[in-house]
Amino acid sequence: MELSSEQLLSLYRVMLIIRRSEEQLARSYAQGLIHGACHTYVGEEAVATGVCAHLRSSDMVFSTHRGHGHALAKGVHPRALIAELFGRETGVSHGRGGSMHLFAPEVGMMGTSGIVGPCILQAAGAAYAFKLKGTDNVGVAFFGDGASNNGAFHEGLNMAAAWDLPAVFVCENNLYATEIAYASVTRNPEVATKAAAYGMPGVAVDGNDVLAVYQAAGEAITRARAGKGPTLIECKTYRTRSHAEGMRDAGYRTVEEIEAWKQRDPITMFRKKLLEDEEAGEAELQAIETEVQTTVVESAQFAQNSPYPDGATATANVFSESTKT
Amino acid sequence: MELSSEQLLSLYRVMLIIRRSEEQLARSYAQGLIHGACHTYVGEEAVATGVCAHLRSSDMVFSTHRGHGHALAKGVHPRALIAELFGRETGVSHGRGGSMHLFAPEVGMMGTSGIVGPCILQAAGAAYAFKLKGTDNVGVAFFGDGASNNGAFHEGLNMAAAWDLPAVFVCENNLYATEIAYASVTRNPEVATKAAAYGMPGVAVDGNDVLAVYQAAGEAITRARAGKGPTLIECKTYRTRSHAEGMRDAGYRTVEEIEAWKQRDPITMFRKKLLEDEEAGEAELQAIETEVQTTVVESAQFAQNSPYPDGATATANVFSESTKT
Amino acid sequence: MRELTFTAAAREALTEEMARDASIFVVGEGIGPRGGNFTTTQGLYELYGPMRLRDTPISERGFVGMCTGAAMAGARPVVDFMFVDFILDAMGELINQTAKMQYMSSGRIQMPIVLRGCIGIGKSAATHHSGSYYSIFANVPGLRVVVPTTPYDAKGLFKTAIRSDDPVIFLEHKLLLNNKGPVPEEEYLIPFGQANVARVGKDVTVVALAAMVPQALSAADELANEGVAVEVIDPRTVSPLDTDTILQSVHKTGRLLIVDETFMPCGIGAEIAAQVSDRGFDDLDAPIKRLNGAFAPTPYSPSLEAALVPDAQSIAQAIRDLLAE
Amino acid sequence: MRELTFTAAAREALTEEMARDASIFVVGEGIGPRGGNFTTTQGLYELYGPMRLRDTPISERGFVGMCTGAAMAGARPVVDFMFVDFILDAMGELINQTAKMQYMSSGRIQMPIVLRGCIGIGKSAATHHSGSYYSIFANVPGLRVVVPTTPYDAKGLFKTAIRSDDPVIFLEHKLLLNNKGPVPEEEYLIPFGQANVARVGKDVTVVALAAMVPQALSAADELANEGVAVEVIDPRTVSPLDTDTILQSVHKTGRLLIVDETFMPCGIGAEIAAQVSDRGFDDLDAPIKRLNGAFAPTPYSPSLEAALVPDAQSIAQAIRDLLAE
Ligand SMILES: Cc1ncc(C[n+]2csc(CCOP(=O)(O)OP(=O)(O)O)c2C)c(N)n1
Ligand SMILES: Cc1ncc(C[n+]2csc(CCOP(=O)(O)OP(=O)(O)O)c2C)c(N)n1
Ligand SMILES: [Mg+2]
Ligand SMILES: [Mg+2]
Repeated sequence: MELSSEQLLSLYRVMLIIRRSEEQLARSYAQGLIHGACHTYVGEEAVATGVCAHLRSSDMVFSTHRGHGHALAKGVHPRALIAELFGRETGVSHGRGGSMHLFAPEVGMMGTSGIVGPCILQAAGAAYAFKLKGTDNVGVAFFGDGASNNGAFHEGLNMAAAWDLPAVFVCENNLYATEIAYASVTRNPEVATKAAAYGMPGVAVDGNDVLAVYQAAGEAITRARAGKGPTLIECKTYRTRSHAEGMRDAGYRTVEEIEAWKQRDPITMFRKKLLEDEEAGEAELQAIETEVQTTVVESAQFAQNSPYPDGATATANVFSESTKT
Repeated sequence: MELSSEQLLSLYRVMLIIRRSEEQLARSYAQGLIHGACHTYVGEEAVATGVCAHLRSSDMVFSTHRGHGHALAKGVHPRALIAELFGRETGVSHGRGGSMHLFAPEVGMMGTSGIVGPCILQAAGAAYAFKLKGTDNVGVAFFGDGASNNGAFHEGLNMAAAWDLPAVFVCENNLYATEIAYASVTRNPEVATKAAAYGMPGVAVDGNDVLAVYQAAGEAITRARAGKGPTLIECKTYRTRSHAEGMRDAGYRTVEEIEAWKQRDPITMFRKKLLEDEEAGEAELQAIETEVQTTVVESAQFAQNSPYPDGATATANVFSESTKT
Repeated sequence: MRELTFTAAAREALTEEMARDASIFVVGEGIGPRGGNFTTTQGLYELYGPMRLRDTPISERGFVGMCTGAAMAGARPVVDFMFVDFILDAMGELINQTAKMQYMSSGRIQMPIVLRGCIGIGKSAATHHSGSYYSIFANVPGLRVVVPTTPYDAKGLFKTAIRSDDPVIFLEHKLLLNNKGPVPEEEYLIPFGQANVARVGKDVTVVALAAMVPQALSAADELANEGVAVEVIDPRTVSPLDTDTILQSVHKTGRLLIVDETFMPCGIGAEIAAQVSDRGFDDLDAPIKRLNGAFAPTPYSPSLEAALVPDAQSIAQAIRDLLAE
Repeated sequence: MRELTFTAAAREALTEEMARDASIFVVGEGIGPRGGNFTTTQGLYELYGPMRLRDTPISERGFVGMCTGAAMAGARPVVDFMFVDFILDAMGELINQTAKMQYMSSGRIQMPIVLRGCIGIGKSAATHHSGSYYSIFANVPGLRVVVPTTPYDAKGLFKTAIRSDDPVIFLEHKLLLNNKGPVPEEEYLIPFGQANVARVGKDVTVVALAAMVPQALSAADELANEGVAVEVIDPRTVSPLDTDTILQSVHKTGRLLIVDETFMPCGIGAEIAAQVSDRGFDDLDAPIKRLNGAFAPTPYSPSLEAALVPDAQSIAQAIRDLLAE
């Protein structure tokens, strides 16, 4: 798939939005502005960016505990993300969710989950609904290597394949589940190969190369929209920060390993490529960087100036308005 | 593995014990002597027989709703099986369980389950305990093709392989789960190939050939005892009776298909082979057949003459004696 | 008025609603061509085909999660568990996803899903096919829990369930399925949270659910001969629970017995007793009594099964004891 | 006496028991070299290695089923869930297998397994990391359910749990983990089913659990200034439940308030109220009152979270209202 300079720069901008927002959240966490957990996506930006670039707001994304990047790439404004982690009414989930419960159905961001696994099933289910209605939308699940050992992976992929559902399963294999090495909890650490058990195509790509992800996602999504069924995409990537803010960086993994992956930073590599291929000039890129930086700083300001939700609303929406008794 | 005539005749005898017991249960069901469900093993006798021939009573078998054959092959007397389905105190589970809850830990029959899936996990767990204690025992799970689509299969096989547990997973692929064709609920109907997802060896054998099953099981069990880890064995077989007594035979499957499989009856085929290879003479086999028939008829008599459990004992053993308060 | 069985009445509701709304689909094991293990979907596959009557693999967790996603995408799934016991493998999806989705999305996502299954002790179904679990579901915010007793209630409540935008657990007792009763031809819906006064009386209030209602009614007949007028109340839905009707009755009778086949600790009987011991305290002339099935798994043998469950005799005795207080 | 935190006290119990009994092993995510997300196993991996401190994949259902099998084979597993919310994916194994195994095997198999996890609302953990579920576990025959409040109770009850031959759910409230309290050097065990009278008083009985106990005690301090003597009872185990101690207190005070952070419908507060409204009816001078957390999922934002849960102020007010009855 050929990309225009405009499209290429948009990919760069989205990755940068994610990176700067995460860095902002890390700082805010250190300042005590974030009340709960905070799992950053630093180092994995190319995955959400390359996949979501293909999606319409009527396509649905289902994500997991490390979901900031997915929300931003799907169209959530950093303002709404940061305000949510600050626990404010202006947050994307109105302060109900925090880092692990990000909901923006208006842009097709159908939620992140504090529980590992369900997003796989829900993406298959949305795909089922699309097929039932006869639309050409797709359901996309983002999840980690750790989720691939969970029964939800097995049951979800098997049903999606059996019924040719328009779903794409994106596994972000960052080698660890919290501090557990993937290779220590499965004898077959090649996630993509597990698709064979379901008669589903499985592809592995460099998750730090946004164009490789874009390419693989494009093929899978085209296939899904055409009614040809689901695909499993394994994106080999790495989180260069700790599992969650406040946790240790190394110990379960070597400093050398972290450094080696930092050398393959998806944003730095892509920036270099844009310049080499003369898709953009230094000035152009710097303009984007400044704009993004400003957006994120203003977003943090906005979040901090936003009110906390009214305690009286704490029990709203347990049941549907239509059936409130 | 070379088998003595004695061993071969023992295999024949065990298959026959299962067949005659099941036929007796089918008759008893029609007579209204069985109070609950009754899933027979007719047509699949070679699987339980070929596998359990390798097991000691200190090895543990975990089974599923279609478990009569596993119980008998592991050493439960037909008397105790039939009495259980008749709901009598002399039953293998003292009338607590019926067809789907057969417990005889004294011979390593650790239970059948009315829920599909758990036996896979429990066999892995017993294997974990054996490894912890340093014995060379094995945990064996019998389950159907339907169970292979369940999350328990995925999580159980993955952990067993990751930790080199001495477990053997025996999938009885009889092509249907109740009336659902396996090929209609998975895009990859070759169960054995699913082992690759876990880096575990997977072998497919003719489940109607008791010697083929014996061979494959022998290799897997030897491997497990030697600490080399688990194996998945897919036994391609067929139940020639309905899913459960009282249900329809065909409709979801053709009469021709059933007939074709009846032509490959594991007991008839093995009997023929025994005569051809001159491992036994007609008289010898008839002697076994008469003895088995007598045993089963006497067992049914015993069961019918046995008392029902005392209602006052209905709440015994909810908690352990050691902690009764 | 014409008479239908409980199952036929519920099936008629499903049939009418599927004709009304093309976004309704059913999933389950054997609900397609087979028409459901309990004939819950008989004849519907022929009308609506596989996309709307989807036979599933044995992946209970998987298809609950899938249907949750489908509901998020605007479909209206009906999950047919056959036996509700099988829902336990899906509790994580049900409690953390399905039930919480409306709250987590601050009302932007609705969850119109019906989860139905057969409950109850009887017919030697044994412990893996005799569960009810409605008291557990009643402890989960976001769920509606329906336990109909008559064919009339089954149809009217099923229609309300399927039109509800909240997740509804619809529970059908195995001993009621073939009971016949009057069902109007013309459409009607029964709102949730409205108990049915099954029999009017002034001396003592008996609250009973599902299969205990007919038992309580025959106990009431027996007591009538002794000159005691028993009022029998069937809550019909345990969440929401119609405590007002119960309180009004206790205001009149001053005496309350709650009969529940399921386990006592933290059961629906406890909730009713707690509500009345608070809001109805001044109306009580005697201690509140509960009569429950034994706190034990369900045994297979008829002699043991019968010993566990309240019946007309034990209910009548409990009423006499309460009147003697 | 020396003081330990709740977590250190429970860890000391585990450490002592693992030294005593080589058949004890622990499974969980990060309980190996990491020493547990809540330091529940800190230092033990160095002593006992991977077979006895097994880091698992994210397969909650799988390892609960596996540990059930291991217990059947004579091992004594401890399942460390980190957050108990994750047990929901294993409810099928827990309820239908683990809890029923002793009954199904008519006492021939024991089930010495401890399932532990962090519970409770607090620290903006949000709705997937704030569950407690002890009222649901209390409705399941075959389970013991332990909810300690003090470090002293945590150690003494953990020792009883690990030596029990019944399955025990051991629940540790996140707001108590770092509380310090006196713990004797010498060994002691606290039997199940013995409530702790945390404060003696004659005017009103308050039953509270876990994090509500300190809140109830400070409410009692407040009321003391108003001349009201509040008796505070901590059941410590909800199954078995020590109703006698509660009844004795109500016999003295005539007034009962049950404070429970978790959901009201069919909760442990309902069970206590039902027991007292039956066996303590004549002792009651006022309606039985319950004060529960709101019937809603747990929101993230501190302003919403605080609005859901009872605290010293709301408890004090509830006591005043009860005294005014
Ligand atoms: C069912 C469940 N079990 C355990 C956890 C605790 N937990 C949170 S994140 C995590 C690791 C997830 O690893 P992976 O899926 O690889 O995603 P990553 O964090 O590496 O992006 C675990 C175990 C959880 N949230 N849900
Ligand atoms: C978790 C669960 N879901 C559904 C059922 C109902 N059920 C009983 S047997 C069966 C089919 C099992 O098929 P398979 O595993 O292939 O074994 P087979 O009966 O063919 O031997 C089903 C769906 C069950 N017992 N447990
Ligand atoms: Mg990972
Ligand atoms: Mg089968």
